[in-house]
Amino acid sequence: MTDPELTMNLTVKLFARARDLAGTSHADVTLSNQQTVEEMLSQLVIHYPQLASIRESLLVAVNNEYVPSETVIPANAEVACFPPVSGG
Amino acid sequence: MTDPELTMNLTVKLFARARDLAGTSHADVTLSNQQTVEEMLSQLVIHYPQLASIRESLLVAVNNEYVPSETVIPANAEVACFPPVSGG
Amino acid sequence: MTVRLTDKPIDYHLVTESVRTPRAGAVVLFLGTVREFTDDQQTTALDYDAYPEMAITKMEELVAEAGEKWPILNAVIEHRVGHLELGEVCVAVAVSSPHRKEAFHAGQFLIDELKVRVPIWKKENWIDGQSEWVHPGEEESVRSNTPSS
Amino acid sequence: MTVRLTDKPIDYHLVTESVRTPRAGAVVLFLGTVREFTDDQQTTALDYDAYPEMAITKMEELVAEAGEKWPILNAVIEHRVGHLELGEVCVAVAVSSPHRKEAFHAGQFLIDELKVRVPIWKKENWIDGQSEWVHPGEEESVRSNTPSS
Repeated sequence: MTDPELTMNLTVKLFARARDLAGTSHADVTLSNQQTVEEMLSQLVIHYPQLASIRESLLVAVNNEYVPSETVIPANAEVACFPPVSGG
Repeated sequence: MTDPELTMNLTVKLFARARDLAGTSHADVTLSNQQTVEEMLSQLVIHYPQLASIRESLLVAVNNEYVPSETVIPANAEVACFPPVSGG
Repeated sequence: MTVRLTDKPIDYHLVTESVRTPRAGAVVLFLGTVREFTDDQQTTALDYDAYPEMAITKMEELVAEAGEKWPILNAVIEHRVGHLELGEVCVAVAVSSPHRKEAFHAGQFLIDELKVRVPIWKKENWIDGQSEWVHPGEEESVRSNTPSS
Repeated sequence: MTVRLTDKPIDYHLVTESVRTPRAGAVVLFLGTVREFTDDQQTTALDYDAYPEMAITKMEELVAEAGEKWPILNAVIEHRVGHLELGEVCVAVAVSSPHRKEAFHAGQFLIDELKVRVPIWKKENWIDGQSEWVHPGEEESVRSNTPSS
Protein backbone atom coordinates (compact mmCIF):
# COMPACT_ATOMS: atom_id res chain seq x y z
CA MET A 1 0.00 0.00 0.00
CA THR A 2 1.34 3.43 -0.96
CA ASP A 3 1.38 6.24 1.52
CA PRO A 4 -2.05 7.93 1.09
CA GLU A 5 -0.22 11.27 1.28
CA LEU A 6 1.50 10.41 -1.96
CA THR A 7 -1.48 9.24 -4.00
CA MET A 8 -4.32 11.06 -5.64
CA ASN A 9 -7.64 9.86 -6.90
CA LEU A 10 -8.26 11.25 -10.34
CA THR A 11 -11.46 11.27 -12.34
CA VAL A 12 -10.66 11.29 -16.05
CA LYS A 13 -13.35 12.56 -18.38
CA LEU A 14 -13.84 10.35 -21.41
CA PHE A 15 -15.49 11.28 -24.70
CA ALA A 16 -16.73 9.74 -27.92
CA ARG A 17 -15.43 6.23 -28.64
CA ALA A 18 -13.27 6.27 -25.49
CA ARG A 19 -16.40 6.78 -23.40
CA ASP A 20 -18.34 4.15 -25.32
CA LEU A 21 -15.57 1.56 -24.97
CA ALA A 22 -15.00 2.26 -21.27
CA GLY A 23 -18.73 2.33 -20.61
CA THR A 24 -18.40 5.49 -18.55
CA SER A 25 -17.83 9.22 -19.05
CA HIS A 26 -15.86 9.49 -15.80
CA ALA A 27 -13.04 7.00 -15.28
CA ASP A 28 -11.51 6.75 -11.82
CA VAL A 29 -7.79 6.08 -11.54
CA THR A 30 -5.40 6.29 -8.61
CA LEU A 31 -2.05 7.91 -9.30
CA SER A 32 1.03 8.50 -7.22
CA ASN A 33 2.06 12.13 -6.97
CA GLN A 34 4.22 13.43 -9.80
CA GLN A 35 3.04 10.81 -12.27
CA THR A 36 2.93 11.68 -15.97
CA VAL A 37 0.24 11.53 -18.59
CA GLU A 38 1.87 8.37 -19.91
CA GLU A 39 1.59 6.72 -16.49
CA MET A 40 -2.00 7.89 -16.13
CA LEU A 41 -2.82 6.24 -19.48
CA SER A 42 -1.24 3.01 -18.29
CA GLN A 43 -3.39 3.05 -15.16
CA LEU A 44 -6.45 3.85 -17.27
CA VAL A 45 -5.86 0.89 -19.57
CA ILE A 46 -5.33 -1.41 -16.56
CA HIS A 47 -8.70 -0.37 -15.18
CA TYR A 48 -10.42 -0.18 -18.58
CA PRO A 49 -8.73 -2.78 -20.81
CA GLN A 50 -11.27 -2.02 -23.57
CA LEU A 51 -9.29 1.20 -24.14
CA ALA A 52 -6.11 -0.69 -25.04
CA SER A 53 -7.04 -0.87 -28.73
CA ILE A 54 -7.19 2.94 -29.07
CA ARG A 55 -4.54 3.88 -26.51
CA GLU A 56 -1.99 5.01 -29.10
CA SER A 57 -4.34 7.57 -30.59
CA LEU A 58 -5.75 8.95 -27.34
CA LEU A 59 -5.27 12.65 -26.69
CA VAL A 60 -5.03 14.01 -23.16
CA ALA A 61 -6.04 17.47 -21.98
CA VAL A 62 -5.14 18.94 -18.60
CA ASN A 63 -7.16 21.98 -17.58
CA ASN A 64 -8.46 22.40 -21.16
CA GLU A 65 -5.02 22.27 -22.80
CA TYR A 66 -3.55 19.45 -24.84
CA VAL A 67 -0.51 17.99 -23.10
CA PRO A 68 2.23 15.62 -24.28
CA SER A 69 2.73 12.23 -22.63
CA GLU A 70 5.68 13.32 -20.47
CA THR A 71 3.70 16.06 -18.72
CA VAL A 72 3.36 15.59 -14.96
CA ILE A 73 -0.26 15.73 -13.89
CA PRO A 74 -0.73 18.46 -11.27
CA ALA A 75 -2.92 18.01 -8.21
CA ASN A 76 -6.57 19.00 -8.63
CA ALA A 77 -6.24 19.11 -12.39
CA GLU A 78 -9.18 18.53 -14.68
CA VAL A 79 -8.05 15.68 -16.92
CA ALA A 80 -9.78 14.48 -20.06
CA CYS A 81 -8.94 11.73 -22.50
CA PHE A 82 -10.37 11.27 -25.99
CA PRO A 83 -9.71 10.10 -29.55
CA PRO A 84 -8.80 12.49 -32.38
CA VAL A 85 -11.46 15.17 -32.87
CA SER A 86 -13.88 15.27 -35.80
CA GLY A 87 -16.04 18.34 -35.37
CA GLY A 88 -17.12 20.71 -38.12
CA MET B 1 -19.43 61.23 -99.27
CA THR B 2 -18.88 57.48 -98.85
CA ASP B 3 -21.04 55.01 -100.68
CA PRO B 4 -24.00 54.42 -98.31
CA GLU B 5 -23.71 50.70 -99.12
CA LEU B 6 -20.34 50.73 -97.43
CA THR B 7 -21.20 52.61 -94.25
CA MET B 8 -23.11 51.63 -91.17
CA ASN B 9 -24.65 53.68 -88.42
CA LEU B 10 -23.71 52.24 -85.11
CA THR B 11 -25.13 53.03 -81.69
CA VAL B 12 -22.52 52.40 -79.03
CA LYS B 13 -23.76 51.82 -75.50
CA LEU B 14 -21.81 53.78 -72.90
CA PHE B 15 -21.63 53.10 -69.18
CA ALA B 16 -20.38 54.63 -65.94
CA ARG B 17 -17.87 57.49 -66.38
CA ALA B 18 -17.90 57.07 -70.19
CA ARG B 19 -21.64 57.75 -70.21
CA ASP B 20 -21.30 60.68 -67.80
CA LEU B 21 -18.51 62.28 -69.83
CA ALA B 22 -20.27 61.81 -73.18
CA GLY B 23 -23.58 62.97 -71.69
CA THR B 24 -25.40 60.05 -73.30
CA SER B 25 -25.86 56.32 -72.84
CA HIS B 26 -26.17 55.76 -76.59
CA ALA B 27 -23.46 57.28 -78.78
CA ASP B 28 -24.04 57.36 -82.55
CA VAL B 29 -21.09 56.85 -84.84
CA THR B 30 -20.87 56.17 -88.54
CA LEU B 31 -18.37 53.57 -89.64
CA SER B 32 -17.27 52.21 -92.99
CA ASN B 33 -17.72 48.49 -93.39
CA GLN B 34 -14.91 46.32 -92.08
CA GLN B 35 -13.70 48.94 -89.63
CA THR B 36 -12.07 47.82 -86.43
CA VAL B 37 -12.71 48.53 -82.78
CA GLU B 38 -9.73 50.88 -82.86
CA GLU B 39 -11.28 52.88 -85.73
CA MET B 40 -14.65 52.91 -83.97
CA LEU B 41 -12.97 54.40 -80.88
CA SER B 42 -11.36 57.09 -83.03
CA GLN B 43 -14.76 58.01 -84.47
CA LEU B 44 -16.24 58.01 -81.00
CA VAL B 45 -13.61 60.40 -79.68
CA ILE B 46 -14.11 62.70 -82.68
CA HIS B 47 -17.83 62.93 -81.91
CA TYR B 48 -17.38 62.96 -78.13
CA PRO B 49 -14.05 64.65 -77.42
CA GLN B 50 -14.79 64.46 -73.67
CA LEU B 51 -13.94 60.75 -73.96
CA ALA B 52 -10.37 61.45 -75.11
CA SER B 53 -9.07 61.56 -71.53
CA ILE B 54 -10.18 57.98 -70.81
CA ARG B 55 -9.78 56.49 -74.28
CA GLU B 56 -6.75 54.39 -73.38
CA SER B 57 -8.57 52.58 -70.63
CA LEU B 58 -11.87 52.01 -72.45
CA LEU B 59 -13.00 48.42 -72.92
CA VAL B 60 -15.11 47.40 -75.87
CA ALA B 61 -17.63 44.58 -75.99
CA VAL B 62 -19.22 43.22 -79.16
CA ASN B 63 -22.29 41.07 -78.62
CA ASN B 64 -21.50 40.74 -74.89
CA GLU B 65 -17.89 39.63 -75.42
CA TYR B 66 -14.76 41.64 -74.74
CA VAL B 67 -12.87 42.24 -78.00
CA PRO B 68 -9.35 43.52 -78.70
CA SER B 69 -8.79 46.71 -80.68
CA GLU B 70 -7.99 44.96 -83.98
CA THR B 71 -11.34 43.15 -84.11
CA VAL B 72 -13.49 44.08 -87.12
CA ILE B 73 -16.95 45.16 -86.04
CA PRO B 74 -19.57 42.98 -87.71
CA ALA B 75 -22.80 44.38 -89.14
CA ASN B 76 -25.73 44.55 -86.71
CA ALA B 77 -23.48 43.99 -83.75
CA GLU B 78 -24.35 45.25 -80.29
CA VAL B 79 -21.38 47.37 -79.31
CA ALA B 80 -20.65 48.76 -75.85
CA CYS B 81 -17.82 50.84 -74.52
CA PHE B 82 -16.92 51.39 -70.87
CA PRO B 83 -14.12 51.96 -68.36
CA PRO B 84 -12.64 49.14 -66.24
CA VAL B 85 -15.27 47.39 -64.15
CA SER B 86 -15.64 47.77 -60.37
CA GLY B 87 -18.53 45.58 -59.29
CA GLY B 88 -18.60 43.42 -56.19
CA MET C 1 -26.61 27.58 -61.03
CA THR C 2 -28.35 30.95 -61.01
CA VAL C 3 -27.16 34.52 -61.54
CA ARG C 4 -29.22 37.60 -60.95
CA LEU C 5 -29.13 41.40 -60.97
CA THR C 6 -31.55 43.15 -58.67
CA ASP C 7 -32.40 46.68 -57.65
CA LYS C 8 -33.95 45.43 -54.39
CA PRO C 9 -32.09 44.50 -51.20
CA ILE C 10 -30.42 41.11 -51.57
CA ASP C 11 -31.94 38.38 -49.42
CA TYR C 12 -28.69 36.49 -48.82
CA HIS C 13 -30.43 33.99 -46.59
CA LEU C 14 -32.54 32.95 -49.58
CA VAL C 15 -29.41 32.86 -51.77
CA THR C 16 -27.69 30.57 -49.26
CA GLU C 17 -30.70 28.30 -48.81
CA SER C 18 -30.94 27.91 -52.57
CA VAL C 19 -27.53 26.21 -52.79
CA ARG C 20 -28.00 23.90 -49.79
CA THR C 21 -28.49 20.19 -50.44
CA PRO C 22 -27.93 17.00 -48.41
CA ARG C 23 -25.26 16.10 -50.97
CA ALA C 24 -23.21 19.07 -49.69
CA GLY C 25 -20.96 19.01 -46.67
CA ALA C 26 -19.92 22.62 -47.16
CA VAL C 27 -21.49 25.93 -48.09
CA VAL C 28 -19.50 29.13 -48.53
CA LEU C 29 -21.24 32.47 -48.74
CA PHE C 30 -19.44 35.68 -49.64
CA LEU C 31 -21.10 39.05 -49.09
CA GLY C 32 -19.72 42.30 -50.42
CA THR C 33 -21.04 45.11 -48.23
CA VAL C 34 -20.89 48.90 -48.53
CA ARG C 35 -17.86 49.94 -46.50
CA GLU C 36 -17.74 53.30 -44.79
CA PHE C 37 -13.99 53.91 -44.92
CA THR C 38 -11.53 53.39 -47.77
CA ASP C 39 -8.22 54.47 -46.31
CA ASP C 40 -9.24 57.81 -44.78
CA GLN C 41 -11.99 58.61 -47.26
CA GLN C 42 -15.49 58.35 -45.86
CA THR C 43 -18.23 56.93 -48.05
CA THR C 44 -21.88 57.77 -47.46
CA ALA C 45 -23.42 55.59 -50.18
CA LEU C 46 -22.67 53.76 -53.43
CA ASP C 47 -24.39 53.71 -56.79
CA TYR C 48 -23.99 50.65 -59.00
CA ASP C 49 -24.41 50.77 -62.74
CA ALA C 50 -24.48 47.63 -64.88
CA TYR C 51 -24.64 46.55 -68.49
CA PRO C 52 -27.33 44.02 -67.66
CA GLU C 53 -27.30 41.60 -70.62
CA MET C 54 -23.52 41.29 -70.63
CA ALA C 55 -23.29 41.16 -66.82
CA ILE C 56 -25.66 38.19 -66.81
CA THR C 57 -23.73 36.51 -69.64
CA LYS C 58 -20.43 36.98 -67.82
CA MET C 59 -21.77 35.79 -64.46
CA GLU C 60 -23.20 32.69 -66.16
CA GLU C 61 -19.77 32.08 -67.69
CA LEU C 62 -18.18 32.34 -64.25
CA VAL C 63 -20.43 29.78 -62.58
CA ALA C 64 -19.93 27.45 -65.55
CA GLU C 65 -16.15 27.82 -65.25
CA ALA C 66 -16.29 27.22 -61.50
CA GLY C 67 -18.26 24.05 -62.20
CA GLU C 68 -15.53 22.86 -64.56
CA LYS C 69 -12.72 23.61 -62.11
CA TRP C 70 -14.25 22.20 -58.92
CA PRO C 71 -16.86 19.55 -58.09
CA ILE C 72 -19.37 22.07 -56.83
CA LEU C 73 -23.02 21.16 -56.43
CA ASN C 74 -24.56 24.58 -56.87
CA ALA C 75 -23.53 28.22 -57.16
CA VAL C 76 -25.57 31.40 -57.09
CA ILE C 77 -24.48 34.99 -57.69
CA GLU C 78 -26.77 37.92 -57.00
CA HIS C 79 -25.57 41.48 -57.58
CA ARG C 80 -27.37 44.64 -56.57
CA VAL C 81 -27.66 47.69 -58.83
CA GLY C 82 -28.80 51.23 -58.05
CA HIS C 83 -28.35 53.18 -54.84
CA LEU C 84 -26.97 51.43 -51.73
CA GLU C 85 -26.58 52.78 -48.23
CA LEU C 86 -23.73 52.01 -45.85
CA GLY C 87 -23.61 48.39 -44.73
CA GLU C 88 -25.96 47.11 -47.43
CA VAL C 89 -25.09 43.96 -49.37
CA CYS C 90 -23.91 44.70 -52.92
CA VAL C 91 -23.16 41.14 -53.94
CA ALA C 92 -23.85 37.66 -52.59
CA VAL C 93 -21.98 34.60 -53.88
CA ALA C 94 -22.98 31.20 -52.51
CA VAL C 95 -21.41 27.85 -53.36
CA SER C 96 -22.10 24.34 -52.10
CA SER C 97 -19.85 21.31 -52.52
CA PRO C 98 -19.22 17.93 -50.89
CA HIS C 99 -16.06 19.19 -49.14
CA ARG C 100 -15.04 22.58 -47.85
CA LYS C 101 -11.85 23.21 -49.78
CA GLU C 102 -13.52 23.43 -53.16
CA ALA C 103 -16.36 25.56 -51.79
CA PHE C 104 -13.81 28.11 -50.56
CA HIS C 105 -11.83 27.97 -53.81
CA ALA C 106 -14.90 28.33 -56.00
CA GLY C 107 -16.33 31.14 -53.87
CA GLN C 108 -13.11 33.10 -53.99
CA PHE C 109 -12.73 32.48 -57.73
CA LEU C 110 -16.26 33.72 -58.41
CA ILE C 111 -15.88 37.00 -56.52
CA ASP C 112 -12.31 37.60 -57.75
CA GLU C 113 -13.29 37.10 -61.38
CA LEU C 114 -16.57 38.99 -61.00
CA LYS C 115 -14.54 42.00 -60.02
CA VAL C 116 -12.46 41.93 -63.22
CA ARG C 117 -14.86 40.57 -65.81
CA VAL C 118 -18.46 41.47 -65.07
CA PRO C 119 -19.54 44.87 -66.45
CA ILE C 120 -20.76 46.51 -63.27
CA TRP C 121 -19.42 49.79 -61.92
CA LYS C 122 -19.63 51.54 -58.63
CA LYS C 123 -19.71 55.23 -57.89
CA GLU C 124 -18.55 56.28 -54.45
CA ASN C 125 -20.47 59.09 -52.80
CA TRP C 126 -18.13 60.78 -50.37
CA ILE C 127 -19.03 62.63 -47.24
CA ASP C 128 -17.87 65.95 -48.77
CA GLY C 129 -20.70 65.71 -51.31
CA GLN C 130 -18.49 64.71 -54.19
CA SER C 131 -18.90 61.49 -56.09
CA GLU C 132 -16.50 59.43 -58.11
CA TRP C 133 -16.68 56.38 -60.36
CA VAL C 134 -14.31 53.61 -59.37
CA HIS C 135 -12.46 52.46 -62.47
CA PRO C 136 -9.44 50.38 -61.48
CA GLY C 137 -6.36 50.98 -63.58
CA GLU C 138 -7.34 54.42 -64.79
CA GLU C 139 -4.34 56.67 -64.53
CA GLU C 140 -5.98 59.50 -62.68
CA SER C 141 -9.06 59.57 -60.59
CA VAL C 142 -11.49 62.09 -62.00
CA ARG C 143 -13.57 63.60 -59.25
CA SER C 144 -16.85 65.10 -60.32
CA ASN C 145 -19.67 66.90 -58.62
CA THR C 146 -22.38 64.92 -60.33
CA PRO C 147 -25.04 64.22 -57.73
CA SER C 148 -25.70 60.56 -57.12
CA SER C 149 -28.73 59.20 -58.93
CA MET D 1 -15.82 37.74 -31.25
CA THR D 2 -18.24 35.09 -30.02
CA VAL D 3 -18.15 31.29 -29.89
CA ARG D 4 -21.04 29.08 -28.97
CA LEU D 5 -22.13 25.45 -28.63
CA THR D 6 -25.81 24.77 -29.10
CA ASP D 7 -28.13 21.78 -29.14
CA LYS D 8 -30.71 23.75 -31.15
CA PRO D 9 -30.70 24.35 -34.92
CA ILE D 10 -28.13 27.00 -35.84
CA ASP D 11 -29.63 30.26 -37.08
CA TYR D 12 -26.82 31.09 -39.49
CA HIS D 13 -28.61 34.21 -40.67
CA LEU D 14 -28.32 35.57 -37.14
CA VAL D 15 -24.66 34.48 -36.98
CA THR D 16 -23.96 36.34 -40.22
CA GLU D 17 -25.85 39.46 -39.20
CA SER D 18 -23.89 39.56 -35.96
CA VAL D 19 -20.56 40.07 -37.78
CA ARG D 20 -21.84 42.69 -40.24
CA THR D 21 -20.71 46.28 -39.80
CA PRO D 22 -20.37 49.31 -42.08
CA ARG D 23 -16.63 49.09 -41.48
CA ALA D 24 -16.62 45.77 -43.37
CA GLY D 25 -16.47 45.41 -47.13
CA ALA D 26 -16.52 41.63 -46.93
CA VAL D 27 -18.29 38.90 -44.99
CA VAL D 28 -17.49 35.22 -45.41
CA LEU D 29 -19.78 32.57 -43.97
CA PHE D 30 -18.89 28.90 -43.88
CA LEU D 31 -21.52 26.28 -43.14
CA GLY D 32 -20.75 22.65 -42.48
CA THR D 33 -23.84 20.60 -43.31
CA VAL D 34 -24.74 16.96 -42.77
CA ARG D 35 -23.79 15.22 -46.01
CA GLU D 36 -25.66 12.15 -47.19
CA PHE D 37 -22.85 10.39 -49.04
CA THR D 38 -19.22 9.85 -48.05
CA ASP D 39 -17.77 7.91 -50.93
CA ASP D 40 -20.42 5.23 -51.34
CA GLN D 41 -21.49 5.10 -47.71
CA GLN D 42 -24.90 6.57 -47.02
CA THR D 43 -25.42 8.58 -43.84
CA THR D 44 -28.85 8.98 -42.30
CA ALA D 45 -27.90 11.25 -39.39
CA LEU D 46 -25.01 12.45 -37.26
CA ASP D 47 -24.53 12.73 -33.52
CA TYR D 48 -22.07 15.28 -32.18
CA ASP D 49 -20.42 14.95 -28.80
CA ALA D 50 -18.34 17.76 -27.29
CA TYR D 51 -16.18 18.50 -24.28
CA PRO D 52 -17.95 21.81 -23.77
CA GLU D 53 -15.57 23.80 -21.54
CA MET D 54 -12.52 22.91 -23.59
CA ALA D 55 -14.35 23.31 -26.91
CA ILE D 56 -15.29 26.87 -25.92
CA THR D 57 -11.73 27.59 -24.75
CA LYS D 58 -10.27 26.27 -28.03
CA MET D 59 -12.75 28.14 -30.22
CA GLU D 60 -11.99 31.34 -28.32
CA GLU D 61 -8.29 30.72 -28.95
CA LEU D 62 -8.98 30.29 -32.65
CA VAL D 63 -10.85 33.57 -33.09
CA ALA D 64 -8.13 35.35 -31.09
CA GLU D 65 -5.45 33.84 -33.34
CA ALA D 66 -7.39 34.80 -36.46
CA GLY D 67 -7.56 38.35 -35.12
CA GLU D 68 -3.78 38.40 -34.72
CA LYS D 69 -3.15 37.03 -38.21
CA TRP D 70 -5.61 39.15 -40.19
CA PRO D 71 -7.30 42.55 -39.73
CA ILE D 72 -10.71 41.06 -39.19
CA LEU D 73 -13.49 43.09 -37.65
CA ASN D 74 -15.54 40.29 -36.13
CA ALA D 75 -15.70 36.51 -36.09
CA VAL D 76 -18.33 34.15 -34.74
CA ILE D 77 -18.27 30.36 -34.49
CA GLU D 78 -21.34 28.38 -33.56
CA HIS D 79 -21.21 24.58 -33.39
CA ARG D 80 -24.14 22.24 -32.97
CA VAL D 81 -24.10 19.24 -30.63
CA GLY D 82 -26.51 16.33 -30.32
CA HIS D 83 -28.50 14.63 -33.06
CA LEU D 84 -28.55 16.15 -36.56
CA GLU D 85 -30.55 15.08 -39.58
CA LEU D 86 -29.36 15.15 -43.20
CA GLY D 87 -28.75 18.63 -44.54
CA GLU D 88 -28.73 20.33 -41.13
CA VAL D 89 -26.03 22.86 -40.27
CA CYS D 90 -23.44 21.43 -37.87
CA VAL D 91 -21.18 24.49 -37.76
CA ALA D 92 -21.36 28.13 -38.86
CA VAL D 93 -18.25 30.31 -39.07
CA ALA D 94 -18.72 33.97 -40.00
CA VAL D 95 -15.98 36.57 -40.45
CA SER D 96 -16.11 40.21 -41.45
CA SER D 97 -13.18 42.34 -42.61
CA PRO D 98 -12.51 45.48 -44.63
CA HIS D 99 -11.36 43.49 -47.69
CA ARG D 100 -12.32 40.08 -48.99
CA LYS D 101 -8.99 38.31 -49.04
CA GLU D 102 -8.54 38.29 -45.28
CA ALA D 103 -12.16 37.30 -44.71
CA PHE D 104 -11.62 34.20 -46.87
CA HIS D 105 -8.27 33.42 -45.23
CA ALA D 106 -9.61 33.82 -41.71
CA GLY D 107 -12.76 31.83 -42.46
CA GLN D 108 -10.78 28.96 -43.91
CA PHE D 109 -8.28 29.06 -41.03
CA LEU D 110 -11.07 28.92 -38.46
CA ILE D 111 -12.80 25.88 -39.92
CA ASP D 112 -9.53 24.09 -40.77
CA GLU D 113 -8.19 24.53 -37.24
CA LEU D 114 -11.53 23.82 -35.60
CA LYS D 115 -11.43 20.41 -37.24
CA VAL D 116 -8.06 19.55 -35.71
CA ARG D 117 -8.11 21.35 -32.36
CA VAL D 118 -11.60 21.67 -30.96
CA PRO D 119 -12.77 18.67 -28.90
CA ILE D 120 -15.95 17.80 -30.74
CA TRP D 121 -16.64 14.40 -32.29
CA LYS D 122 -19.14 13.12 -34.75
CA LYS D 123 -20.72 9.72 -34.98
CA GLU D 124 -22.02 8.68 -38.38
CA ASN D 125 -25.28 6.78 -38.44
CA TRP D 126 -25.28 4.68 -41.59
CA ILE D 127 -28.27 3.50 -43.56
CA ASP D 128 -27.56 -0.14 -42.59
CA GLY D 129 -28.33 0.72 -38.94
CA GLN D 130 -24.73 0.72 -37.82
CA SER D 131 -23.03 3.73 -36.34
CA GLU D 132 -19.41 4.73 -36.11
CA TRP D 133 -17.39 7.45 -34.43
CA VAL D 134 -15.21 9.43 -36.80
CA HIS D 135 -11.74 9.66 -35.32
CA PRO D 136 -9.25 10.79 -37.99
CA GLY D 137 -5.91 9.04 -37.84
CA GLU D 138 -7.09 5.99 -35.95
CA GLU D 139 -5.57 2.94 -37.57
CA GLU D 140 -8.71 0.93 -37.91
CA SER D 141 -12.28 2.02 -38.05
CA VAL D 142 -14.21 0.31 -35.30
CA ARG D 143 -17.78 -0.23 -36.34
CA SER D 144 -20.24 -0.74 -33.54
CA ASN D 145 -23.92 -1.44 -33.29
CA THR D 146 -24.54 1.15 -30.62
CA PRO D 147 -27.82 2.83 -31.51
CA SER D 148 -27.53 6.56 -32.03
CA SER D 149 -28.67 8.63 -29.11
